[in-house]
Amino acid sequence: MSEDIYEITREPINKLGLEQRLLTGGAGAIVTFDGVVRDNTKGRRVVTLQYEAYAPMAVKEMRRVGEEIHQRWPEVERIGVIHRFGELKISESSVVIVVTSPHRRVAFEACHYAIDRLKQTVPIWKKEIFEDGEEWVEGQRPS
Amino acid sequence: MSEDIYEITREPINKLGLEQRLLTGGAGAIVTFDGVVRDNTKGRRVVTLQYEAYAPMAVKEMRRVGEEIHQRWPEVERIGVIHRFGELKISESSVVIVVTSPHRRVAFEACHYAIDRLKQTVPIWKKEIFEDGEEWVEGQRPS
Amino acid sequence: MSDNAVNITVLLFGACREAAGTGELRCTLSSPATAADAWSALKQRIPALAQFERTALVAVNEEHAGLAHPVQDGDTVAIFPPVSGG
Amino acid sequence: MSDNAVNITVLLFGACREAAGTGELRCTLSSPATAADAWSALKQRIPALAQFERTALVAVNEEHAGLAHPVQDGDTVAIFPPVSGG
Repeated sequence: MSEDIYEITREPINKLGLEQRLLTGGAGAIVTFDGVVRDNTKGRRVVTLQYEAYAPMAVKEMRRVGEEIHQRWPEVERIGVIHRFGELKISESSVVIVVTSPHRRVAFEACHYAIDRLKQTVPIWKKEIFEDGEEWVEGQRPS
Repeated sequence: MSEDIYEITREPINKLGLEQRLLTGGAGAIVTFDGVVRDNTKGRRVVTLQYEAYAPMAVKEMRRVGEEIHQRWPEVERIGVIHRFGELKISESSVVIVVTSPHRRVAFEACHYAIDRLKQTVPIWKKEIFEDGEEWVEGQRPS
Repeated sequence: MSDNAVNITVLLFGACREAAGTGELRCTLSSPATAADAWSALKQRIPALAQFERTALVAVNEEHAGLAHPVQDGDTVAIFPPVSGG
Repeated sequence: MSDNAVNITVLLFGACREAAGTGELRCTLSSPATAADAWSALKQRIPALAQFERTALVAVNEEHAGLAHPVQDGDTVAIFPPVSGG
């Protein structure tokens, strides 16, 4: 699966470019998850989000999630994951995940699985900057 | 839900533009389904796909699917559906569906539901042009 | 045009359009008329459409409809195979 | 440097980095050493990290690891809160 893409970047994510890099003639469905900065958390106004990454390990873990997906859904054609770090404004994309496959169901399932797993295993942390303070978002300790 | 988008077009679909038109500060997840022309059907080489639409009714039915979604998943922020018609080449997009919501699970479920329903109720037909012949794709008669 | 004449526009799509060699025609039925009557008149005029009798769907004025759906003067009746978009 | 010295690089991320006031430091343990030994040494040096003892995760050479995981000379040990990317 050497044509899959796993990247960490400080720059804005080129979503359309990622999709185009992954597109093959055998693909009939492209499902894309785009995580964007929401303007509030439980009603509290968010100003920016700061993302910090353990970059080399994050790329390894993203690749591992991709390997799990290819094993579990052999029909999947390509997977692309780009996670951004640094300071992000409202509506900017923090992570984009693209999955292509011949048919749609597998692409939906695999893409949803990818973001769920990424949030469990990929070493990236975010801090919410509110108008009146800041707070690290608490992740779940794996059980 | 007057900010939702439902369109039928002969032109290539502007996917990124659609997403941008739908993006609001309350969105934290954008899930996009992009149906593209596959280079084969059960191994038989496809040259192009011809899409025919009953355009005014198709837009009505797309809007109806959107209404069902807002009822079923009230958390959904925006829905956008653009279906193309005319002659499409391999890897061109025939339909793009975008769903935004504060959190990801609802966006995945609603987007998947949208394409499943669209394929049941929206009056659009496609014909596969093979190297050695052509064939209308048979839809399922609703039960 | 008699009092009980129901003039309708018939639209055909997909394989139905192709078999008929046209996508649009006018048709006159007697009142009261249903979608089934429109189908009957159409088959008489275009025998090639008979092959779709068991599978085709009907819409009256851009809404999915059953064969018993009433059809009134000025209505648009569309006849087409099960949809296959996406 | 004695024969049984285990020199490691410690990386800290997120709230751990912030509490420690640094993201990277060197540490020397005695062989044989585990991730738990790295944690002990670290807490002694930076008491502010003790608050993370029950929640923090450990990676050795960019792989998630348990506290019993052996640590060897030249290894990189990362300590961080549960991940919260996405």
